[in-house]
Amino acid sequence: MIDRIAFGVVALLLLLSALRVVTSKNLVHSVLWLGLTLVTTAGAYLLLSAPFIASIQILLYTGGVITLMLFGVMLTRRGEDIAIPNESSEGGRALILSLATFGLFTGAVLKTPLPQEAPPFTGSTAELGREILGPNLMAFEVLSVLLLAAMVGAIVIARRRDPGSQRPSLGLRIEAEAKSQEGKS
Amino acid sequence: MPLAAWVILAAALFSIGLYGVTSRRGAIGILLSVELMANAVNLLFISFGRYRGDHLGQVFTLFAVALTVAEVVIGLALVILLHRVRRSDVRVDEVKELHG
Amino acid sequence: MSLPIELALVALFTPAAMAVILALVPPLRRTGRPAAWLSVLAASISLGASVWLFADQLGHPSRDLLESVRWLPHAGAAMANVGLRIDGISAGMTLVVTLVAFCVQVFSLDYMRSEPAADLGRYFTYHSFFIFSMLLLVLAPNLLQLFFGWELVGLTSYLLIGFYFKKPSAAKAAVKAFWVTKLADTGLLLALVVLYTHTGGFEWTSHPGAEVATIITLLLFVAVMGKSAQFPLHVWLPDAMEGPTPVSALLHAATMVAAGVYLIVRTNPLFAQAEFTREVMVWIGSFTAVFAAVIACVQTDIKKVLAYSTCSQLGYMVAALGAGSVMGGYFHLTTHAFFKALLFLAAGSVIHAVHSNEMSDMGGLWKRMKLTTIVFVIGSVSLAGIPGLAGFFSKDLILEGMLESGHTVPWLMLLGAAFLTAFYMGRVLFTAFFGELSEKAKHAHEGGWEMQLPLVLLAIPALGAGYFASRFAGMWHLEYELHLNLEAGAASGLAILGFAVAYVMYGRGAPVATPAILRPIAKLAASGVLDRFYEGLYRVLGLKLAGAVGFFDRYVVDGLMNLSGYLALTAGQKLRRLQSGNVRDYVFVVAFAIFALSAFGILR
Amino acid sequence: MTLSELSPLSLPLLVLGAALIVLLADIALPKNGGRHLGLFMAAAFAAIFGASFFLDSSGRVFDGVWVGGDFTLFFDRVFLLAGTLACLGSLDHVARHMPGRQGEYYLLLAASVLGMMLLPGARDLILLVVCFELMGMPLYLLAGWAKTDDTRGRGKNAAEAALKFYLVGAVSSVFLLLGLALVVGMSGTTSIEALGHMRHSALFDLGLLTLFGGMGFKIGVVPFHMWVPDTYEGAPTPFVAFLSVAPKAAGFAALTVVFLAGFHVPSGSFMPLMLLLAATTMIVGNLFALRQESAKRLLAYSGITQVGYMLLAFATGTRLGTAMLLFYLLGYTVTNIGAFMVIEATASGDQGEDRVSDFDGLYARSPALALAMLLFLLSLAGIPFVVGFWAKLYVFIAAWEAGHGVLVFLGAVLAVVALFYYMRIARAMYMNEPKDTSPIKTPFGVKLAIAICLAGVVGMGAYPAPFLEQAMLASRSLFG
Repeated sequence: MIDRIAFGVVALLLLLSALRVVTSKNLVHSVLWLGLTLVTTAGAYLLLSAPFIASIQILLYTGGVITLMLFGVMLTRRGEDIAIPNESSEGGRALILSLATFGLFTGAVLKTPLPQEAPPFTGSTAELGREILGPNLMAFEVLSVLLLAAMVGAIVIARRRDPGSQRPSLGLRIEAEAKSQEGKS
Repeated sequence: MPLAAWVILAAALFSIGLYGVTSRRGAIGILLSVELMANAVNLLFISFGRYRGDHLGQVFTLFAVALTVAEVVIGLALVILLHRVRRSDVRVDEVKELHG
Repeated sequence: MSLPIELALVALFTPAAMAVILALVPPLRRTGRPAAWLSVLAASISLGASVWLFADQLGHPSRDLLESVRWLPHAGAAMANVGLRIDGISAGMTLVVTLVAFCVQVFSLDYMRSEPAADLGRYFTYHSFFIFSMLLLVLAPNLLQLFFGWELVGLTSYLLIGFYFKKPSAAKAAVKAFWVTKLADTGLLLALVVLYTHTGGFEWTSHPGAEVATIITLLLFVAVMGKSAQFPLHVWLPDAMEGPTPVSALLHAATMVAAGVYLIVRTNPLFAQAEFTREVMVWIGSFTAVFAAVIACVQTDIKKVLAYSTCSQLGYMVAALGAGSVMGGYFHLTTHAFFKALLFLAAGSVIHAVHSNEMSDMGGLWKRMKLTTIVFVIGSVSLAGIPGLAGFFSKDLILEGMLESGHTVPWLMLLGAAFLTAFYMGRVLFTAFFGELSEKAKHAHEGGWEMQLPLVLLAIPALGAGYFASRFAGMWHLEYELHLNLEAGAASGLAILGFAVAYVMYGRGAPVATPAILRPIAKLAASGVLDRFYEGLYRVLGLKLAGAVGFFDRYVVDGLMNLSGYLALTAGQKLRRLQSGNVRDYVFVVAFAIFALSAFGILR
Repeated sequence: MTLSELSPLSLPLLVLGAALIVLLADIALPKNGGRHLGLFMAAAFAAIFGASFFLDSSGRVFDGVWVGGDFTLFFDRVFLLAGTLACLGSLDHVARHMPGRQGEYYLLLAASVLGMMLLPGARDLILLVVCFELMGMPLYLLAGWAKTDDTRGRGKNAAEAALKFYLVGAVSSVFLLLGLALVVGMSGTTSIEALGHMRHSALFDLGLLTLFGGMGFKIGVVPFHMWVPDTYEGAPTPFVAFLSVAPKAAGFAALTVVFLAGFHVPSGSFMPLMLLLAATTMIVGNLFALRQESAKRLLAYSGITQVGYMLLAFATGTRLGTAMLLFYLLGYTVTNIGAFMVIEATASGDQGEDRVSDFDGLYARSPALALAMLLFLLSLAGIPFVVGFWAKLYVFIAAWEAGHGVLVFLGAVLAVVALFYYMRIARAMYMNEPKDTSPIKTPFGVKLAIAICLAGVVGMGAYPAPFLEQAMLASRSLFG
């Protein structure tokens, strides 16, 4: 009974916060709502006897992603206003699609025989660690290369200017600006 | 607690994310929604793993989290890049110089 | 390697080498006339080798040589070979191709004299390349290599039709010819696929079973319809007349368009297994023969008349092959190559003299151009099937085969076409060569010796090739003897009648003496009875019918082809709006597609 | 574990080594040393390509998580070839347009190639998805690599191209993960070889199709193709040359491993869907290509059409069909990279705006480039004597044998339609007057890349046998 209540609370929180993420008018709010969703998911992981993943979720994922997102929001805003707009449009077709996807998913779930009760949990975090560095060692190594590449690339891309290039002189920039204006009109 | 409940919960989360992805105008808004979807997938991994009683779901989730974070980093870098060259908020439906 | 193989290699690769040299050494090509002469030299070497090869083959009529190398090993076994197959069929065709090509090249030396040097070099480069491509097709030992030659020939045709590519109509015609034949070539490609999957090879001697053979031959026939201009894929041929006239003589009359017919002859073992396909061929061939002949009757451009005439004669060949008369189809292919090339070159000579394609600008050329008139008359009479000339023998054979195989209606259609053939050729003769001297023709004169020599060279086989029919037949392992029976008489009679009608309608007031044979008709005509009768007949049948058929051809058949192209382009243009540039649409489509795929997969 | 046990991985490890050298050298070298890094990377790719003929790279490592063999080797060579050509073609472009970012450019390229090379050997879904992302993520970044303060606005378009690529890719990735979650969740194993014996259920099937959708993005199959033309148009041309072939090959490698070696789908019921997608892809690609004004977009749509043919080969699910798919990919690689390199040389950057009209009179300006482009176009169109013909013919034969006659017919007819837009470029090159008669200066690297591609297109067209045999071997090693 208690797990049902817990599930209900987690599910409610998850869905509500997720809905706010996609409907909130203020981008900063959206990010914060996403933070709540991720934290609640960690709670769900605890219910599913995955404490290690839950801690990873909070420490790395929630912390990392939310911080990054906030940085992104701040770096790309135009005005000084704190209320950064997060608009939606063409919600109609999006709603239909997501409802249809949900329906399809639910239909498939109902058609598939799934276990009613979870077996007693026996695993431990140590086992999990062995699993990661055992058969999945190679994937782990490849992942490290990926992270390295992503980091290097992201830094280069987000860097302010190409450091090797000369910034064009003011005159050239004005000319270019004028040209692009001409092109537009 | 039947597994189906968890799966349907994940499906609902995924669908909400999908709604966001297809309705948000801002690039960061879309990224947030993608995160929702990825989160739903992770929940799915963990639930399946729990009901089978092995670590597979958790292992997969760890990898998925790492991949998602890398993806977010790249995505934000690109958003910043586009913001710089366009000098505006990145509303994706206004970014359509390339078309046809 | 035996002598015939060596000869064939010489015939094949001399022009190829010349084309490569001219293509890769632009300074040489841009010299113009020296390049042209080099090309003619290559063609003459090729011709010499072919003559030798043919003579050698005549000495061993039943010889069937195959020399090939493995090319594409496939799972241990040879998937395909490249090589040469030399037998009576290919040796004969090699001679026809090289002879006509040689004549056309020599003719072009004078005809194209006024072209800029660089263009002249380009022109002869294409010509050398064409000989190679065509011989590659003719000498192919299997369908795959034949396909290569087929494609190359199509490419050369495109280049040569579009030779005056700065002229919009020529560029358009080249593109059209390219599309129509290319679309039809799909049939050949698919035939290759089917043949390979069912027999594990590209041999035309294989026996894949009646049903598969029907599929393969139908696909092959689609390709033939394109290349050999059978209804409704004939629309490109009249337009192809935009190319220089010698090109029309070589490609669009004598050799390339005959490649389709040659393909059927070559793959006859397959066609022999496919009764349905042959039935289709009989009907399409006969219909094309009549249809094109009707249109030819109302054309005013001399080259267009000849172009439709070519369609019509190709129809004869296809119908003959459908009726099982391989000898008839192939023999007509040979004789037609000679007299149609002759007609085109003679027409070229006239066009060169009066600077116009329109027959109304000609007239009375007999007084200015004796040689051209004589050879044109020879060609026309041979084409019409007047007894004694080459065309008579082959056409007679076709009509006989048609009747023997029990196709009475197609036989009647072909008879009708024979009448029309004589009529439209007579029409050309009487308007362009006899009659009043027109303004433009006043200063006409014969071309140089380069133009006259090929005319004479081609006139000889156009006159006499028929007498060698039995020898040729021996080379193709066939029997041939000439029957002079009622059917043959009917065709000849109709041919003479056709000329007579043409004379009555167009030959009046001709200052030349009326040929003796037509004198009674002329007298009758003078009475005015026939006059009115023919006038009425002509108004109703000639103008109205031919006009209607021409309308159908131009606007319905041709129009449908243009329309499909237009629709595709418009659709492409309209569809581009779907690619809005808005990445949210893209994401939506992706998500929707995955949803739809999943839904389809699960609910199925 | 000893080092010798890793010998099947020697080729990817060598690439990793080269990438690390580039990373370190980029830090150590003065800023203008970037060009040498490109040369080094090209040479390294070429050397590893050569080494692939001497090193024995067959065997299983990490308890069968990764399997080397003829199949892997075939793809590794394709990727190494593409990598070499991309580096060569990029040398000048990168040095000119983004001088301060050269080392990282080649590093990311190498990382992507590394991911691709590991992909065909992966027999574990976790490893597969990590490799898949290692291949994909550097590509997003490279697409936006243009100089951002370019006064002519090219940087703008590159950023847009990259963002679109990224957003569609990120969504696809999530779907890919969703598919994996369902498949792994229902089956309880990540071993691809073990998946074939799983009982199908609605959720499992849902996962399978979602997985296909997620991967379909990479190969640009309709309707997952919409990012393709926009990204190709905006991104740096030498990179697009790479992007247009290598990820497609890798995507097909992954699809083949998962769906043919893993799920044994041919016996399943997904083939009608694949065939439907193949037909749609061929038709849509063709129709959109007809009226394009940008040469890069035109080739983008033409590439989509080509994917349709590849998908047709894939959908046969047979050993022969897979072999033909591999051969098609190889031929497509040399052809398409070559074509894009010609665009880079003639109509890109300083030379023009990638318009089809920039090809006007190319024959007069540079006969060699015009001839090369003509041969590439003929190969794309499937005309005899160049490799594209064999590729199409063999795919048709395989598809006909598998009983997909209707699609073979469709494909053959559409190949003729495709000629229309290929001929547009050819006619512009040979028949139109050049607007600008100055001869074209082609950088050495681009020239070399074009020459290699040309040798491949003509060589494989004249004598395809050894390449076909390699493809057969590769296919056999996968199907056993």
